[in-house]
Amino acid sequence: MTSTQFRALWLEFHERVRVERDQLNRLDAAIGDADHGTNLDRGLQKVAACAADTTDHLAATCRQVGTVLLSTVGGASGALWGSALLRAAGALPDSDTCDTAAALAALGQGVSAIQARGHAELGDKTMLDVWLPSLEDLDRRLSAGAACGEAVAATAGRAAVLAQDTAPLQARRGRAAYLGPRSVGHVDPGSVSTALFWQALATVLARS
Amino acid sequence: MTSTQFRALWLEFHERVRVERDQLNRLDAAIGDADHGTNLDRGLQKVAACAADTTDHLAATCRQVGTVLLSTVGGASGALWGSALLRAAGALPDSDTCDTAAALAALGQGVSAIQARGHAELGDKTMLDVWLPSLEDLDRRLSAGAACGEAVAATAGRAAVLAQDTAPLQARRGRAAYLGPRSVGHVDPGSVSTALFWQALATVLARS
Amino acid sequence: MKKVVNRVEDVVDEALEGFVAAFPQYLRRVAGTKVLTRARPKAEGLVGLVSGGGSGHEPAHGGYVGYGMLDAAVAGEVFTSPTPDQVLAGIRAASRGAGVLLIIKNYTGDVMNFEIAQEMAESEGIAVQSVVVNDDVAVDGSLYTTGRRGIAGTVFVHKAAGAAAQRGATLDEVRAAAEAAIAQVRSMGFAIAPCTVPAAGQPTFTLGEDEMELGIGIHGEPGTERRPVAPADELADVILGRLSEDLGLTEGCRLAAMVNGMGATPLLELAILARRTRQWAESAGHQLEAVWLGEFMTSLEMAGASISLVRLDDPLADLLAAPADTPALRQGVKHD
Amino acid sequence: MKKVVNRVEDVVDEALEGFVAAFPQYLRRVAGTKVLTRARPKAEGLVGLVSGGGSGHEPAHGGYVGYGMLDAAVAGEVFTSPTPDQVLAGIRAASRGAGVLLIIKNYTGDVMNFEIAQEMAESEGIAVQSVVVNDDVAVDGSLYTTGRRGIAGTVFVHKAAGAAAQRGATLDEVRAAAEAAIAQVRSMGFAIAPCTVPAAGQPTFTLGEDEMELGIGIHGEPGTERRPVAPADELADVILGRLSEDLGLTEGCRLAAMVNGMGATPLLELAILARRTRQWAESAGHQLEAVWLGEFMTSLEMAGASISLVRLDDPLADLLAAPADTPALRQGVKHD
Ligand SMILES: Nc1ncnc2c1ncn2[C@@H]1O[C@H](COP(=O)(O)OP(=O)(O)O)[C@@H](O)[C@H]1O
Ligand SMILES: Nc1ncnc2c1ncn2[C@@H]1O[C@H](COP(=O)(O)OP(=O)(O)O)[C@@H](O)[C@H]1O
Ligand SMILES: [Mg+2]
Ligand SMILES: [Mg+2]
Ligand SMILES: [Mg+2]
Ligand SMILES: [Mg+2]
Repeated sequence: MTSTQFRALWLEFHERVRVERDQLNRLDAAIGDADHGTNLDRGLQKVAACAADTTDHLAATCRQVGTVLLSTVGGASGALWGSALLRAAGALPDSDTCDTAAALAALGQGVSAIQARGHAELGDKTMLDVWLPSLEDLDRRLSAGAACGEAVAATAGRAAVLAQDTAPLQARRGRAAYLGPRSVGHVDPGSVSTALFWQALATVLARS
Repeated sequence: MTSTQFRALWLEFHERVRVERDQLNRLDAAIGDADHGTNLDRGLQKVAACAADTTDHLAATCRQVGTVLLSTVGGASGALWGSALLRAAGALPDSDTCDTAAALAALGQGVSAIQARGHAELGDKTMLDVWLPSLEDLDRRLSAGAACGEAVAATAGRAAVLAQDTAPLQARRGRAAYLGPRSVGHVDPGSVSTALFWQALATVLARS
Repeated sequence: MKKVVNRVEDVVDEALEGFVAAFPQYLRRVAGTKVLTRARPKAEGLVGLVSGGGSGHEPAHGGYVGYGMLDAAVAGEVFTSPTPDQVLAGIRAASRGAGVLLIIKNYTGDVMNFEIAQEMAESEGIAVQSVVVNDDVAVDGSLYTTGRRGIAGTVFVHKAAGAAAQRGATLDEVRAAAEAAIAQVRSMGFAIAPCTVPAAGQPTFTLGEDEMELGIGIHGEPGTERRPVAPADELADVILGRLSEDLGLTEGCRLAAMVNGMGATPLLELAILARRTRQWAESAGHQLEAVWLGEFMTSLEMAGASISLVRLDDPLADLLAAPADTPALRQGVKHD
Repeated sequence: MKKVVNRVEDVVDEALEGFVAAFPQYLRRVAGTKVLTRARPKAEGLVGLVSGGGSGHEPAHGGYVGYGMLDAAVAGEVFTSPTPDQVLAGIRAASRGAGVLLIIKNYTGDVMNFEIAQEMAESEGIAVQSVVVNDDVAVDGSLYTTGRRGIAGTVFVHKAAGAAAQRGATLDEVRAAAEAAIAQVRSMGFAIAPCTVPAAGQPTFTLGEDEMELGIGIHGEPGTERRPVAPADELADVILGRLSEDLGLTEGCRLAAMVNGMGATPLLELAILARRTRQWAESAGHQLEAVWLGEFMTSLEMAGASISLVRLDDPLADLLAAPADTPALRQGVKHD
């Protein structure tokens, strides 16, 4: 991945969140507080604006994205995405490009940061229910020899399914947990936005 | 009029107000504060309850009705009806019965009290727009030799028309005055309840 | 209609009990009445202050009973002026031998019922004077023989007269302080959603999704004008312009303002009006010495607000800044 | 959606400006942030207190900044926890050299963002401790790993910790005072109508004409249970029963209560809940030493209320009764 692709990834992610903003809010209204779309959109708008005038290397750009998300998104998702990006930056090189292994390592580090900060586990009906299995899915495909772009595209498709699969779960972390059994039957908004991230990544990789 | 009839009059008036309560509130909602029906109903309910256990003469009963209305109706109509009844009591004898002239005089005194307390004039879109012309109407009929019961029945019919005739007026007294031109096109609630009083009087006189 | 009530007929009675239950250090109820009076009455020889009106305006009026403000508040049914016997009970409770001032909002019902009570109290030998508050500029007083309504600016009058009375002013002086405040206070309100009187069960009016009422009173009634909804700053500007014009403000006036919520409008939104009020004062070269921001005189759960301005001189500024200790208005906290 | 706002994106910013415009004697804004801090900072060497959370809960949290309560309040977007950089600015503003206590309501977002800020502040050499308020009994903490939410009872914690800090307690002592309050406070709320987040434009849920939500939080979210609307006394009884059971109250406890409006419920109706709360306390043989009645922590224009109980001992009763002088909570007025 190049730093240009990395920046494009955030523009693309923002675009998808912008389009799905009201839908993400609606999902959050059902089991949360109706702000997930607004939160991410606000933060990503700022990230997109910053990305436009930066030419930094990968690690610095990633750190900047993390800092911006941390200071503009707010809520649970802001702390989690921010922590993830700041941690991921540590796994990226101070250069304009990195190989698939480094990119994968950064992704893995980011997800560990989400786990460390939020203490959620698989099945708690949070974004981790997309992150953890989709990372595994990608790993499997790459190990099986798939090309990077194709593997990510396939994982992105899987992520969308995983997001929908959160519906039958009862939330045990985040705001939705307070609804107890009433959280069952609704899709987790943070999982849906995570799937949007995967799609954005797939789109950007497909372009080059 | 006998004191028994006088007491029956208030039971009958209460019954009519009770039935029209919500309608009176609705009329008051349009140009006032939606309480005229509730106010009168509350007061008349108390009057009816008191009337049940009293055997006083006319003047005392009328004074009691006035006191009860004054202390239970509230709002503009409470002060006006209360003042009217207290003044009317002064024109009634300390006996069980009075002739038509005395009854008419008491009615006239009551209406003067409404004018003195409220400073309204004909055409201001208040209950006086029923009281003043209907008193004149009754006077005319009696002078022309009509029997008391028939005259009151006819006046009661006229009062209902007079109440509806307040619709085109612009209010200059009471709460509706604050709406200025927007008060035009709505019937005055206090005029409608006054017409109900006339109908109650006609009903009671028709019974004997 | 959904309300947090038991039986609709008991709302006022139970709420009065509730105020005493919550504020026993401030309030007592005069037995058998709808009158709230001070738990610790002021000293003998001080002028008593009575106000009141229909219920549904909470914290008005019981919330202002206490040190430096009212001595008794008389509650009517919801939006219905109290009856003369109740006002009389309030006068009796407030009387400490130096006379009683009635602060009446200008509504036909209130004026007449308080007037009758005043006559009754005078016949009992209590010296009573009264003032009528008519701060609502939405109603052009010259057009209607009833004059203007009294709305939220009334609380400034309670405060000014209350401070004067607490300091030992005579009945004439307290009345003069109240009249001086009335002469300088103007208000105007708007609604974006109506309220429902419990006993009526229906909203007092209906508004389209893009409509609002400008020039409302405090009894759930429609305003003087229906218009499309507007941004907060525009609303504030319209109202402040009207108040300023009516007060005849020239540059460099000393002012206090009140941004008063009608019931359902979040403080978050009221604060936006307060912001604009200060911006307006600054750009007009006025000295805004105090802003009262909150719910002071409501219309049940109506959504909307009113803004009041009062032009200050030294005595009035001083009375408004004096300590007060009541359920709803407290100032002058002693720091260690 | 009808709101008294200008641009939806500017609501929080303009409201913060408005609070400072209305309460310049109490509040300053830390430039470039969403932090409100004391206009007259407490003396050097006293422990600083920081709280905050999403906006839309006004008067929380800026309304509690002042003498005897908070030193800084950090505002997020509506119902969205503030970001760590903002919390850090609040910590810096509140720091007077004796350390800073964070009072956090237990929501994943709040806890994480405050936690990150705490790490940042500590790396700057500021001693920071934090407490997490989890007073909401509607959520059975044992079932969910997140524990219970923090709701209106948090204001009791602000008050107790604020009084301790104002009196010169050390950071450990202030934290202990806050924890002692947290251990004794329980709350539960209900809604009869939802609210609308300005940026979302849609009500957070819809209710039938006869439905209500029991066990709501303060972010417009649905409750733990939907049920038919009930009379006020029945609602109070259900909630008080839950609070009492959860606190394990036996006869003759010393208590303070809060009846907190969610935004659109008239004080007239809240008073009816206060009445029942005192009746309940009396019939259960408890000593209800204080009732806080009003809007302390709201959910925009949601209609409904919460009731909180706090079990008192001498130290806690004393801290809750200590003077406070803030925009929204004042007690200890000096009488002449
Ligand atoms: N502890 C947690 N670990 C991982 N993800 C979480 C956790 N708590 C919440 N989330 C995610 O955050 C999403 C909600 O984000 P958002 O609505 O922006 O914040 P908030 O819940 O503070 O309003 C949830 O849908 C869920 O996917
Ligand atoms: N000054 C007045 N003189 C005569 N009648 C009046 C006056 N003011 C009001 N009214 C009558 O009182 C009626 C309103 O009564 P009500 O609704 O019970 O009291 P309020 O206006 O105080 O709510 C009006 O419809 C009108 O007929
Ligand atoms: Mg959310
Ligand atoms: Mg009326
Ligand atoms: Mg009325
Ligand atoms: Mg949120």
